[in-house]
Amino acid sequence: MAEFEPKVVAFVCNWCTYAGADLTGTSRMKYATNVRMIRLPCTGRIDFMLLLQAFGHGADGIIVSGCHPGDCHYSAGNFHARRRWMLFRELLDFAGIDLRRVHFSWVSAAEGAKWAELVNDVVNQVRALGPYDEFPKRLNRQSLEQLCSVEVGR
Amino acid sequence: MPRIGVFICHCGENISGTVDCAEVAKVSAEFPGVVHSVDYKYMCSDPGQNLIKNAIQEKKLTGVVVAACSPRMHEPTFRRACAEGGLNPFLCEMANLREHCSWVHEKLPATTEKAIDLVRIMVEKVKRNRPLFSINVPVTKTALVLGGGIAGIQAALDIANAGHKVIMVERQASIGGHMAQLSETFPTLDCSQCILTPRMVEVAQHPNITLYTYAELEKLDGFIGNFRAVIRKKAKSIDEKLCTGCGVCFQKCPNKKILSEFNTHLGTRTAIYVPFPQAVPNKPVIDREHCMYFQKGKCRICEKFCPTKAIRFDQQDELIEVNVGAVVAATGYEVKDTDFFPEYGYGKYPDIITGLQFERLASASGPTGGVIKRPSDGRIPETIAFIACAGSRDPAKGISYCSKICCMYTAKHAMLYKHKVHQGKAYVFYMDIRAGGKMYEEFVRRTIEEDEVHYVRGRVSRIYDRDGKLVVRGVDTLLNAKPIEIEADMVVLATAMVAQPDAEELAQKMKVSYDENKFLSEAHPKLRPVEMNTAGIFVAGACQAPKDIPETVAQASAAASKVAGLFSKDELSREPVVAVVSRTGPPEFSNCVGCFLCESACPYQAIEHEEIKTRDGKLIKTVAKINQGVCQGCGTCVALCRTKSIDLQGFTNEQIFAELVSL
Amino acid sequence: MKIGFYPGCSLLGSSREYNESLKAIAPAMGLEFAEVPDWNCCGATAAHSLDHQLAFALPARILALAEKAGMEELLVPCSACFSRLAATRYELQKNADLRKEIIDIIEMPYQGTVKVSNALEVLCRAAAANLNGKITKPFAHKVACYYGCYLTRPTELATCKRTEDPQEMDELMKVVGAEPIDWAFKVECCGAGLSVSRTDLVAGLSGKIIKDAVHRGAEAIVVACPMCHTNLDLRRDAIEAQSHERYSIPVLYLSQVIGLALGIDPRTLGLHRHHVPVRFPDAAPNASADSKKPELQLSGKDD
Amino acid sequence: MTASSHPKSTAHDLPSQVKQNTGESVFNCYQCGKCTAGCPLAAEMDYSPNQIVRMLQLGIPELEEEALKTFTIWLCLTCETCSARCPQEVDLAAIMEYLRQESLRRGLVHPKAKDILAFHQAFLDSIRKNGRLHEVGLVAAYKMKTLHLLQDVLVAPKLLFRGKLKLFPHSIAGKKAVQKIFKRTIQEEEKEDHS
Ligand SMILES: Cc1cc2nc3c(=O)[nH]c(=O)nc-3n(C[C@H](O)[C@H](O)[C@H](O)COP(=O)(O)OP(=O)(O)OC[C@H]3O[C@@H](n4cnc5c(N)ncnc54)[C@H](O)[C@@H]3O)c2cc1C
Ligand SMILES: Cc1cc2nc3c(=O)[nH]c(=O)nc-3n(C[C@H](O)[C@H](O)[C@H](O)COP(=O)(O)OP(=O)(O)OC[C@H]3O[C@@H](n4cnc5c(N)ncnc54)[C@H](O)[C@@H]3O)c2cc1C
Ligand code: SF4
Ligand code: SF4
Ligand code: SF4
Ligand code: SF4
Ligand code: SF4
Ligand code: SF4
Ligand code: SF4
Ligand code: SF4
Repeated sequence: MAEFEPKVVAFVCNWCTYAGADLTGTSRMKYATNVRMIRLPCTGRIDFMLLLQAFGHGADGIIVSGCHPGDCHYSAGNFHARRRWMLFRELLDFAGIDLRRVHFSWVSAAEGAKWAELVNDVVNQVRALGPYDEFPKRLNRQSLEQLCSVEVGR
Repeated sequence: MPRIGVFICHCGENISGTVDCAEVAKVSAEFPGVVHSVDYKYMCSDPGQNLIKNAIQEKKLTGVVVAACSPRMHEPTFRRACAEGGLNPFLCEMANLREHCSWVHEKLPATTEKAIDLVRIMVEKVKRNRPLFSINVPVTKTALVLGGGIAGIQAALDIANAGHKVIMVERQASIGGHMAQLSETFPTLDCSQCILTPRMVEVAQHPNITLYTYAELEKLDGFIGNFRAVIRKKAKSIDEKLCTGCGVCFQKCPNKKILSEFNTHLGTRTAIYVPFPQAVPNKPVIDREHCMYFQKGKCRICEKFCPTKAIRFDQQDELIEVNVGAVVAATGYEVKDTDFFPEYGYGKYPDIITGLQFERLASASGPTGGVIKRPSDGRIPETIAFIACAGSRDPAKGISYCSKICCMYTAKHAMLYKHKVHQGKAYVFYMDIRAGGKMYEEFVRRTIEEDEVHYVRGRVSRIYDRDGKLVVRGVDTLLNAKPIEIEADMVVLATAMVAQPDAEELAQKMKVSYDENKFLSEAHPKLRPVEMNTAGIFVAGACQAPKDIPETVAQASAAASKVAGLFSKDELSREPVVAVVSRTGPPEFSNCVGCFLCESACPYQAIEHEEIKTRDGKLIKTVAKINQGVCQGCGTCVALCRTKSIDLQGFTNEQIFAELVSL
Repeated sequence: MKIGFYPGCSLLGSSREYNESLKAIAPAMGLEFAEVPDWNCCGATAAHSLDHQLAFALPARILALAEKAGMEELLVPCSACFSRLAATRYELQKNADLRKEIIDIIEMPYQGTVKVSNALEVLCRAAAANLNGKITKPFAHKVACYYGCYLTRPTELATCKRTEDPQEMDELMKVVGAEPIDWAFKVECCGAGLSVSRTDLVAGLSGKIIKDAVHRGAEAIVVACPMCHTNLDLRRDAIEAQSHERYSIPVLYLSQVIGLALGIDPRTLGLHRHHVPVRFPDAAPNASADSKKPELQLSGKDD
Repeated sequence: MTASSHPKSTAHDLPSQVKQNTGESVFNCYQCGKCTAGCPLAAEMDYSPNQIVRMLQLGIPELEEEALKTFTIWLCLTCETCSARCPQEVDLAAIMEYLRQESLRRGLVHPKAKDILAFHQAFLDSIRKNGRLHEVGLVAAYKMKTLHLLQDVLVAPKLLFRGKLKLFPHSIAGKKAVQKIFKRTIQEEEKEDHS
């Protein structure tokens, strides 16, 4: 059997991590193909319900990454993200999501190598954890929809 | 029904080298809603862009996905192409197949699979894009210039001469900054005050410039084109309208022993004073901390003698609110003091002075009338040692950068000394000579060759006193690292140029960024050297990094031309990536429950209160409203709002969710 | 206050008077010393010049012994020993691998709980708390406080704050009535460990120190380290031979100065053990300059 | 080299060894010379302190060996003046110390340094024997080693006279423990060096 290939979703801010990942590209550094990036203006934009939704739609691991503290393009967005993240960790825990599947990190526009490393680390770790399939146990699709109050479906 | 067009770029070999572009195009064509899917060698080329324009018209596209390089590179290109093709530019999205895929992965099936996924994600997003329209905001054509050194003066004059209003704020009693303190300037040795003072006067007399001295910025908010600044005008304790600048008051003031800041503590001034004779404005202020009346309740001699009765002991600080469209930060630098150097005696030897103090000694208008005298006993030094890189290039002391100007001014100082004291001996201890500028190297060579200043390559380890001399213990690394001891009468430290002590505070007030050394940060070190990260705020002079006068003036003029460019339009248009609060029909009108959590989270104070009223004016509810001129589109409020009443245009909940679902 | 005490080898031999004077002033300073049982030599410069592990193992054994004896703080009067002990504690704290290695070598448990203090630190603290009103014979002389290397370097272990121009000993001297002079050689090296093997060099370095002190009118040099004392006092003949100058300025341990100010008998303080006799000019410092007996010479005439 | 007292090094050039054992990078030095300017003994040295670092910066094996053969490293007093004032925060005193140990291990000790080395060795011998230093024994042993029989003769009687020197050594109960420490550190290495 082929080895399990996890799917990792990365929520990244436009100014630091997205640019950092661009730099990884311009520097031609290699990393695992398993990651799919969602570009947002700022980590402050991340409604953490989005993470639940990602898990609900087949993600095995998640990366949230933005500017370093103090470097936020919007001066304080990432600070809010960090504060909310603390609260949200507990919710994730409650929802039965292994916190090892969710990585919060700072990657600046100058840290191309760090991005490659981060992706590889997370992919390896999630690969070791195996596929994520417990989700429906605690939260069904309906309650998720309520939580996120957005229509589900294509 | 959506009709989406997909365009896959090869970027020569850059993408097609690892991604099977034809396959991506083929699979993409099958996505629901996609009606057109092609691949092409160079999408950004003219023919590539034409492919898009034609397809929009022929296939009646409602959305476009260009799968190519990073949107940070070519998003504007393709949005423009769409607009030219007749499609709202915000109905175009890019999938990043190059930086995020082909360049970072090997040529494997998984790479092409990822490319397909990336296209699918963007197709799902673009289906939910709405046409957006650029936001227009009006521009207030007045500039605020902070700091009245040569940088501020140059910027203010250039902007004012371009026909715009300028408000200049200087915190000292006079404009002029450090340049007013200098003796002669390298590399031409022209007299600093002679070239500066005419410009200071021009500032004072220019009809477009309003000058506030003894004033500071209290508060700044707003956004490009529409800032609101509050200026604190400190109480000068005189009525400027009545004062004629006759100078009787400071001749009579009994408190004469206050160390003069302008003369770098080498001279004295009175409690009511003008910093220097050519000050602009040439009207005194009372330094309340030293005035006997303010401290002890007795004196008022100045008041008694003032012929115009201009003294106002009861004057209060004044807060002035102004509207401006742009800000130029030109607040300059400071130099490190001699007590920064433990190994050179922690500032306890009066004859170890800073370069700036030397400028005052060498200045014809200085405390010694231009005669180089030791502060301790007034003797003319027969041997003088200059120490370069004093505090700069010294990570152990927390300053790793090169101060850039001190090699030059040290050469200048040594030369001026030799011109004034012909039989004197001058030593310069240095590590490298950095003289990269027009005629700079030639200037340094002249110091060495013609004026026979002795340059010793090596850092000084220690200075101590012995019989009224200063023993300078250095080394000559060019002479087999031989320890060298010079007995000098005076030592001049080329101390580091550092940021203003309150630079951090000022930056936070303006919401602009600064570097680890507290110098203000430009938006890009090469390509946007005078803009700051916050739109509408510009930077000039030594507050951004150590620099000499030619560079300062060049940057100030550049900042001024940026301001003039901004002021050349009546309105600004900006990207419509902003937050909006939903409005619904009655009876709710909006899901917003008025909790204003969003208000406290917004880093730009963009959220205001809106009252929803019935036709006859009865208040129904108060909801949040986004000021679209101020909103920068960070989305923090969106993530925070529990009732999901706010959305961010361009990154709506629906769009992001669709991206996730498509995975 | 009860405090651990590590005399080190020199306080038993060539610097007995340092030991004696410390013990003599202890009661008045409110100090009670408990000697580390069965202590060994710290290894000094020799150990760390020749072997990395030995340089840590010898001091570590001392610290382990102190720990075992339940000591919280250890007074190490010799600055050189202090430096070795403090450096060992610092390195073993920083480097867990090294700590393991050393524990393995000394075969004793080691936690690193004992604070290592030098005499200057402890005496300053004790003086502030206990000396009030006890100064019966103020030491009314101009003194040059000599700190040397180990109280000011390396920076991370330095006892003194302004390491290039420290003030702590000067302040302490003011408390006992002395007038510390401002001079330039407070922290210059005296030559330290080369005393025996390269006396010529030590004489040169120490000579400069003495010259500056004398030149600026000091009547005594005050030290806190047996090595400094040896080089400035015992090596005086070599210094004089090399510089062709005569210096009668005595060199006192800071504990001796405190003792004199407390009115303790000079003999109890071991003043008679110095090579350069401790004598001060009465009134006129300009007594005959070419007396035959150097011991009788008065200071302050060497310029 | 034997690595018993230091972590095993993988790279064999001297700068890497220095880095591994002291944490100091010779490449941080920008050759300003401040260390030399402040060094009390710079004038007596065959190479100045900054030149010692320079010899390690160039990647030339002959120069690295040359550094280990200098008299400088043995003259260094470990006064730390250089380290305390270095603008680039190079701990030169630590590098000197490592070079001394390495010079001894490789048998490259400068001939003029043999007195200094002899003194250090006599010093350690004295501790090894008694657990504590016996000053008379030390000076006697040093004189035997160096044949500087007359040096210090003038000083010693005075010391004896003033009650400062003890003719017989102090000995401690833990003498064995101290000897074991010697056995497990410096002697072990010497053995390895000779095998
Ligand atoms: C010893 C020495 C010699 C020099 N010699 C030469 C030379 O020969 N040739 C040469 O080209 N360059 C020379 N320079 C460099 C020159 O001084 C600078 O390049 C120049 O002064 C920089 O001008 P500036 O306007 O940026 O800063 P500054 O001259 O420092 O002016 C800044 C002004 O802003 C004001 N300010 C600060 N903070 C605030 C605030 N928060 N609000 C309001 N106002 C504020 C200050 O009071 C000051 O008036 C020398 C520098 C030194 C130290
Ligand atoms: C080897 C090297 C490496 C460098 N590396 C860096 C670096 O890493 N970072 C950095 O910041 N800088 C670097 N530079 C400096 C940088 O190249 C210059 O600062 C910069 O290119 C100057 O731009 P310019 O427009 O003034 O001149 P140029 O780039 O020379 O452009 C002048 C243009 O004018 C045209 N032209 C000339 N005469 C006429 C005429 N009579 N009529 C019409 N057109 C004319 C020329 O064809 C040319 O296109 C480097 C320079 C060199 C030599
Ligand atoms: S659009 Fe981007 S990816 Fe395509 S050719 Fe141009 S630069 Fe290359
Ligand atoms: S005396 Fe009066 S008018 Fe003259 S300068 Fe002073 S305040 Fe102004
Ligand atoms: S009142 Fe103050 S300013 Fe006026 S003369 Fe007296 S001291 Fe000077
Ligand atoms: S400009 Fe010259 S003196 Fe100033 S910091 Fe740079 S190298 Fe040193
Ligand atoms: S957070 Fe949401 S509900 Fe609360 S005020 Fe803002 S928009 Fe309204
Ligand atoms: S998107 Fe950001 S800037 Fe705009 S209103 Fe919301 S929080 Fe403020
Ligand atoms: S002081 Fe430091 S940087 Fe300067 S030469 Fe010495 S080791 Fe190198
Ligand atoms: S530690 Fe050695 S090299 Fe450094 S200053 Fe002292 S004697 Fe010189």
